[in-house]
Amino acid sequence: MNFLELIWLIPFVPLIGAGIMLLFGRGMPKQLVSLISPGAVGISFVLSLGAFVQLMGLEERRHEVVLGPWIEFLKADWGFLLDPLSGVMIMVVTGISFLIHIYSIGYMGHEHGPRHGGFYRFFGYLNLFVFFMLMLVLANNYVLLFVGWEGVGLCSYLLIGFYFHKKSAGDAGKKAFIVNRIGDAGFILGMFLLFKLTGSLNFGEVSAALTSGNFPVEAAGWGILSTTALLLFVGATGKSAQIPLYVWLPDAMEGPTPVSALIHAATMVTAGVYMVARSNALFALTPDASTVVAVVGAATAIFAASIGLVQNDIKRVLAYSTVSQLGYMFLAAGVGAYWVAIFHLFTHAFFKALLFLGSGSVIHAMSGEQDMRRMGGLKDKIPITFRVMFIGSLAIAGIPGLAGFFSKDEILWQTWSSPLGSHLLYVVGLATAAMTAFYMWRLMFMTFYGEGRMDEKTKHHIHESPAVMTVPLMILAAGSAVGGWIGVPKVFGENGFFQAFEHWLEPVFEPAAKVMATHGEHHPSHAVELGLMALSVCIAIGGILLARHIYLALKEDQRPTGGALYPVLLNKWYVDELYDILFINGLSKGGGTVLAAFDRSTIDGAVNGTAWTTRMVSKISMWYDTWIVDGLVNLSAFFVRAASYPMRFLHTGWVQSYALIFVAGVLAIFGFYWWGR
Amino acid sequence: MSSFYTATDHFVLLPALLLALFACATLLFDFWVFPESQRRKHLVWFVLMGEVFASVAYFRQHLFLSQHGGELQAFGGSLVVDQFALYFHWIFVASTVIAVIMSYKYFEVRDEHHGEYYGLILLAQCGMYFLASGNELVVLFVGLETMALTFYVLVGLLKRDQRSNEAALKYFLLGALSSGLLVYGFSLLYGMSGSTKLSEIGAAVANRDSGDTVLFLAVATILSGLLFKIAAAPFHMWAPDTYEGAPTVVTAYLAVASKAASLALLLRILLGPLASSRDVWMPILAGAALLSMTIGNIAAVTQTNTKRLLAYSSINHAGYILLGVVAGNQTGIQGVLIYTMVYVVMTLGAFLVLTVLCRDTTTGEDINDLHGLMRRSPAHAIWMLIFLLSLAGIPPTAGFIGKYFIFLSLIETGHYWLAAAAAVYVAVAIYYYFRIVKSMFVDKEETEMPALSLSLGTRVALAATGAMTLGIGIYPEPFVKFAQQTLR
Amino acid sequence: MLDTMFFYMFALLAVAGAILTITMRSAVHCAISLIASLAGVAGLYLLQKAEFLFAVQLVLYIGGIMVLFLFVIMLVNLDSAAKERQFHRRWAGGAVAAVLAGASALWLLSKGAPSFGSPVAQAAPSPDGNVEQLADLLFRQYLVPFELASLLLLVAIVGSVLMAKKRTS
Amino acid sequence: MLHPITINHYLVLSVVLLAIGVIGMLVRRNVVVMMMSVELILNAVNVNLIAFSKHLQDLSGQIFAIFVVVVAVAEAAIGLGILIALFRNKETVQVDEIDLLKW
Amino acid sequence: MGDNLLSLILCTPLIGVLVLLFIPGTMKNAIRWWANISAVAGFLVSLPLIMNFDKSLDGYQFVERINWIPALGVQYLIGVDGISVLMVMLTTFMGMLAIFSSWDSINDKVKEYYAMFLLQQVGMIGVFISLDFMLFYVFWELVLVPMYFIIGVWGGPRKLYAAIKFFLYTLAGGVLMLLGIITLYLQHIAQTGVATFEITQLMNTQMPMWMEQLVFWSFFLGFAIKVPMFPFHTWLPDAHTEAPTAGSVILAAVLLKMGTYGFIRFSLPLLPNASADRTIVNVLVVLSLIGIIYGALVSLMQQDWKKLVAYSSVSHLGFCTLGIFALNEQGIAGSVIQQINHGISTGMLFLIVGVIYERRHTREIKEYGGLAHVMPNYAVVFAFAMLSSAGLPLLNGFIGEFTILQAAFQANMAWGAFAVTGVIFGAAYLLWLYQRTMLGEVTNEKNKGLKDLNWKEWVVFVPLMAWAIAIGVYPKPYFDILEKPVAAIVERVNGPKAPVNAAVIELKKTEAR
Repeated sequence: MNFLELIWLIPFVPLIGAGIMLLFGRGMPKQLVSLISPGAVGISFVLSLGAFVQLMGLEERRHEVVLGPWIEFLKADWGFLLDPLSGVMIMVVTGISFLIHIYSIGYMGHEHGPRHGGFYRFFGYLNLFVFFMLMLVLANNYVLLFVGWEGVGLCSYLLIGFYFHKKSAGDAGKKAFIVNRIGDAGFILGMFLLFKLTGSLNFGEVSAALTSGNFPVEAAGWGILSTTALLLFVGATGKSAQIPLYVWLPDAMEGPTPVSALIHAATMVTAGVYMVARSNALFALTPDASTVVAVVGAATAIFAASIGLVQNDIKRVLAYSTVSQLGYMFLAAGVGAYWVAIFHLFTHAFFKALLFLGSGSVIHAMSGEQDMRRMGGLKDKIPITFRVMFIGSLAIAGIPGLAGFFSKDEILWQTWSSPLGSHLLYVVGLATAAMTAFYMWRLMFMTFYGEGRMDEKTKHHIHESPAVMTVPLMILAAGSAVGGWIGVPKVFGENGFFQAFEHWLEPVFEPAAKVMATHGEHHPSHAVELGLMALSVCIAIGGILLARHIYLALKEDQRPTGGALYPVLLNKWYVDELYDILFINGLSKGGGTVLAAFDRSTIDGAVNGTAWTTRMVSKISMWYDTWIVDGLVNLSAFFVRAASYPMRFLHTGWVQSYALIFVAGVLAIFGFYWWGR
Repeated sequence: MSSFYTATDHFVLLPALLLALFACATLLFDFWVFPESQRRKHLVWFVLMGEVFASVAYFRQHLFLSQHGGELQAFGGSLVVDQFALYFHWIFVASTVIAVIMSYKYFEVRDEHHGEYYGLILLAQCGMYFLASGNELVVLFVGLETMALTFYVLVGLLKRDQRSNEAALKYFLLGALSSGLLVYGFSLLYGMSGSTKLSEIGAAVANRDSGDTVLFLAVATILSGLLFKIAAAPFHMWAPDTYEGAPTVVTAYLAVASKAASLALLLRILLGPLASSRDVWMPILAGAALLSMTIGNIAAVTQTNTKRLLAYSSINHAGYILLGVVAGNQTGIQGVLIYTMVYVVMTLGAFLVLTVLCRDTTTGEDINDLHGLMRRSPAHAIWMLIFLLSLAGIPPTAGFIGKYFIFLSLIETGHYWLAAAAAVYVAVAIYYYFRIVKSMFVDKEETEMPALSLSLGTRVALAATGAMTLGIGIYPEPFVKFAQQTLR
Repeated sequence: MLDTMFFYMFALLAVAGAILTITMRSAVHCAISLIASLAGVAGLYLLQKAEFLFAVQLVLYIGGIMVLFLFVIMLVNLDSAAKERQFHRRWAGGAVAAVLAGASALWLLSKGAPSFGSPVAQAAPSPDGNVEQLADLLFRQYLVPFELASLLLLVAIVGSVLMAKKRTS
Repeated sequence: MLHPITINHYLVLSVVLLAIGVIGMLVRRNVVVMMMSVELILNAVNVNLIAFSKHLQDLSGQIFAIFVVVVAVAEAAIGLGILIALFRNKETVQVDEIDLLKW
Repeated sequence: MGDNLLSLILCTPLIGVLVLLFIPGTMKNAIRWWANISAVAGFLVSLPLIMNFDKSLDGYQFVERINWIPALGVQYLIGVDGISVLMVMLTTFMGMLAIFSSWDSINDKVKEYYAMFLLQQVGMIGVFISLDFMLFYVFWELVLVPMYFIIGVWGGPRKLYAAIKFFLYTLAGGVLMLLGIITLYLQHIAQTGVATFEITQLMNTQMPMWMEQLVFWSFFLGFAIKVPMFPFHTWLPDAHTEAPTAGSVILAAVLLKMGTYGFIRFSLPLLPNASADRTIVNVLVVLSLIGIIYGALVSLMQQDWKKLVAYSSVSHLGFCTLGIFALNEQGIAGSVIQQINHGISTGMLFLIVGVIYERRHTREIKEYGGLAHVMPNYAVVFAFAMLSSAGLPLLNGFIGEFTILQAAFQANMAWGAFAVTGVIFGAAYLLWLYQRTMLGEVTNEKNKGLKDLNWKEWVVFVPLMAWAIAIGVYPKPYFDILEKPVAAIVERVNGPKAPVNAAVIELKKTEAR
């Protein structure tokens, strides 16, 4: 069986699943749904595995399947590309998805949507998501990638708003979609510019054109390439929740937990990273743009981590953690270490999915409670969950031997040593690592250790999740534990297997590597590398210990408040408020009268400040439309009507006035004579 | 001047003779020949017979002209029959026939009987005959007065109706003033040339330079008289009052026939003797046309009396017609001719519907009387819609063809701004025409009104005008050809 | 010279009569003034060798129309009508407009007067006037308007009877 | 003072009569007097015509004048008829009281 | 039949009307049946057109020529090229669905309603197949009257205002356009001595630039009002809001396309120099951009469901005109495709409003909320339409919008950049609408018992959804059929050489391949 020729089936099988679910799922029993939907993803996974294995056997490690033309003039075909990068991605996507589908059978089995039968709908959406995600990673051109790109956004919207009876869910979904669209606008423009530059949007052709030597490295100053790269990056910031477009992701936690795990942690949000990696030929040519990527990544990482320090909602901690980790990935990509970015993506997928699903299990056990302040002491009551979460937390904290350690440490090292990197960024990364360790373990301690703080009724209900949920957790835990060993730092010696990941991806990042090579190699000493590694391990352990000290040893009233910073962090650096102040209150004080017209209730409905500026502008536009544009039309109509009366009233009924006008007419003709000559 | 009354003279004058004869006969028969009970019906048939005879005479002239070409002069050049005159004669015949058919039912409803009415209508047509065929100032003047005097009487025909009296008086007073000025202008023309024949006047006028003040005075006075007759602003003031007060059938006849005849006169004079002083009258006409369209359209916007509304509409159409004269080239004149024919047909049609509406309970004059017409009598509503669309100039109705030629000629001669103004006013016009449409199709009548029943004659007339309106619009070729041939 | 004197005399009569016509309060007085004016014009006709017209003016106008006018005045005249203001309130506007128009016409005529040229040399006036020539012209060249005038008069008769008669039923 | 009378004198006289007639039309309230003003106007025309006729030694002016007189007669007859019809209904000959038809 | 196919397509609805007139007004169901049969027949006879259309040929096909008014040079000259064939199909198809959708909603004056609708079909088809300018104009104006009645008689509370506004606006534009047509015609006569309105002949007319621009603006007024472009758009919300559902659908789906079609068929080929003039292009593009953004912004603020959709039309048609005046092949092709897309998506959106309006008789957004609970299928269809309208990839909207954006970007990067914001706003107003109406709890008691879609409504929606997906997934046939005519237009406007882009990227070395 030639799996390589069948790669187009990988996305389409879940699509069929989605179709069956959404069209006929309503009448199906749950068992059938649980069979078809995960089954479809399972088939995808098998196909992916087969293709992946066959790809390994190929000389060139690249295989394209073109089904037919789509938008011809953009050279955007129904084309699918399997190369090492997409190979990794499909494995991650189908694998994690499959596990999460299984998990969801248990998780959603207890939950009903707002109307009976939400179960099938959930799986339909989830399958649809997998379809789009696979389209995204398997596309052989930017436009088809964009299909997936938008499609996953849609599914994200649908799934965030799955509990659509909740207003907050609807709001969050809309916010996600619109913020993503802002990014997409940049992405679209980036694509156009790329097309303009290279005459194609096919990955291979673009890459070939960029590396053909016709395009010089834009080392000094901004050029068209940098603009292109940055526009694409704007798209990535939207999808991957980077500053300033990260605001949607924390709110996205309104969705069911498996969704958070799958879409908002493991797969969709990494699309931006994937896309930047896919465009490495471009980014490599634009060091300044790459620096922007790195800086934004680093900033997002520390910023989100700092917020994560104080959140009390278990899923929100993980959400900010995700934002932070994505920042890491961009940091890596920005310094030119694309494979590391993908590597972190890979490991992160395991442990973040694990953590989210674990938290889901916790929430499940807690009858839906998400506030960590009402948890505690769950260690013994839900042991399996606790154990897998424990592994995940260690992994993300960067404890050596676990997946997170290898990838994160490689990022920090590359940041330090890459010609594009800088020591300042390294420091930021390190600080983030410390915070990560702290907040993750804060979460662990608040949840699983100490006294139970929940009410009696909830306490009574606490139970371990069924096997259908715990088994995927365990598989993921295993992945989190050992997944990093295929990317062991070279300082520990070079061995085919231990550097498998880097070598595997080499052909994809060859264009970037070529350019990077021109910067000149410099080899910092192994000693430095080992020293830094030790430093980061210490820092991670320090973070864990600090968390233990504060949240386990100290009583609640003894805990440091964090001073003035605490409320700042708790309120997410007041970004949402800042938007509010900037765009709403400022204006309301300035133009109070205009704002007075605003309906308070609709202000509440505003999702954030940007939307509000827009709405303000649109209100003005509407006012303008009603009173000025249409007003002019009506005004002229009014004038015609108004002029009609005097003309009618000329007819006074009095015949001599008519005669007078007659004579006046004659006079006017005479007048014309004088005027005319 | 060798012979007193030649065969040619007879041939040319015959239609007028026939008309006069039938007119006199009608007047006489009204007294004693026809039995009282069926008098009206017989009179109508008799008048129609007269029209048939006249038509035969016209047709013979037509045949003669198409065989021999050129024109026929009679009475030493006092009368002339050419295609131009014949064109208008046909219009007069058609409008008279329809007016007579309309009248039958109308006067029955208004409970007025005047046998004189039919005679007078024929006499008016006689006057028109001389307006279109006259080639000499005295003939034209006396013809004009014959027609005008007849109309004064016709307007005042509903003697018990104060409004009718008043309309007649107003029309009379203003008409007298205007014809006074007109004939004053004629006297100046005579003074300049020493002749009353248009051709000789033309020669004399051509010898004068365009800045000549006497010529200007003559043109100004003549134009004010003529513009009055075709109800162009600022000499239009009589029209709404007269249209409103007159019996609806007379209004219709006045709106079409009188206007067409006066237009024939206007064209005869402006394109004949005064052709060389085009620079003098063209701007005046342009101004009058613009003013007419403005006043006609804008004043109509808030008008609620349908007859007044149609009066404003006719002022507006006078403006469009004048634009064709302003353009003045072949296309323009052709446009004027086509427009006139179209105007006659569609205005008669519209008035026909209004006449039908006139019942014991309602005068049919207020726009509200049309409420729910679509439900009461769909056929009428649809015919009216077609007439209104045509009045507004929407294709594929006849009105569009008329406007098209006007636009064509204006652009051809470079009068872009006039064309644009004329175009914009089409939209304004739609506004008030569609108030009628709205009234017919959308509004519901407040009180139950009886369904309309129709006499055969009205049906035929309605069908004829409607068919013409649509026919000219959809297949204008023969009509355009006809107009072109007229000018050759 | 005599002509000149007569001209001014008749002209004065015509103009004065005209002015009185439009200013006298009573309609009867107006009618009488109009007769004077028409008589003045008739005199001018005589001066201009239009004897036939002179006769027509006297007989038709003064004898015919004015009687008609007076008749109507008597018919419709209420004493109240005579007591009313003879001018309407806004008479000044009308007068100014008409005067302006007249002045403009005068100005135009005066500018263009030379264009009428000098009078054509006078043929020797026939002793019995020109009525014969006139008749010849009227029945030959102006036969059509002559016949037409009969129609006009028919209209006038029928029309005025129609208008003026009382409704019988 | 007694210069010869030319055509111009007649023309001026004619205009003056015309103007007076028009003024009469415009200012008098009595319809009958307005009709008299019409007669004045037509007379002005006749003055013109006769003067031209003399000036040009052409008789057609006189013919024209005759027809003008005829028309004046007819007009007066019709006008007075209309007036009587109106008067029967309205009992007034004051023109500014006749304003049923307006707007 | 093959020779007179176009006439047959044109006449089928007309025959329908004529027969309809003989059915007594009281037999409502018979009238409905007959009207639907006529509409379906209208669609069926148009099928051979697209099947037999040879897209590899230049020029017009199925041409029929009869001298109509030789005195004026007017001919009954009809034919189609790739652009018009798509428009004809859109018309017959949407007309069929719109007529079917009125089955239950129109109970008053049924006969008149269907007669008007079918008459309007005739006018619209005529507009798209006329190759004689005067014939075109006649059909152009002919469309106004039925639409006036459809809005004015069967419309909402302010129907008369809306109807007359629609009529006046478009008529004024049309008449001014007529002046332009006449100018062109006269110039042609002056140069060749041939009096004709045949557009292929008129193309040979040379005019001085000022005159060409004058004519362009006169055409512009006619077409831009119809489209409608930004400052002329205010008739649209009123007309759409007040019209009955099917009226709105046909108005949005077909009638507005007459304007854009006019630009493509007449303005560009007949006035190539003026159309390529920088000032004119800039003005038109700026107006389009304003329309895109402004329409979207105003949509955001609407409290009336239907008005929101109406304003979104302004935004979408801004894309269409933008594509046209990008003056390159993708732009025009994209514009045509977007026109079809807009017909499908906005048509669906109006039908959706109609469905709920029929049940609740209000269009106030705040009256609704949480409808997804009571009408799940309806919610799904709405979501689909919304996504199609917002330009989600794999649905139709994306293809058009994306192509246009690319073309605009190709012509001038700034244009593309501004236009892209429309994509964001597009998502914003639609999602917000969706949220306000479909999501959340059912707050209004009156909404609790609403029935979900019935089979008649499904019958209307399903073909539209299928078509939307078909275009989104496989747009190649559309691009193919448009290729020849669009290339001809672009060549005419830009000259035979490759189009010179406004912004050529300056590269230090050789240009990119």
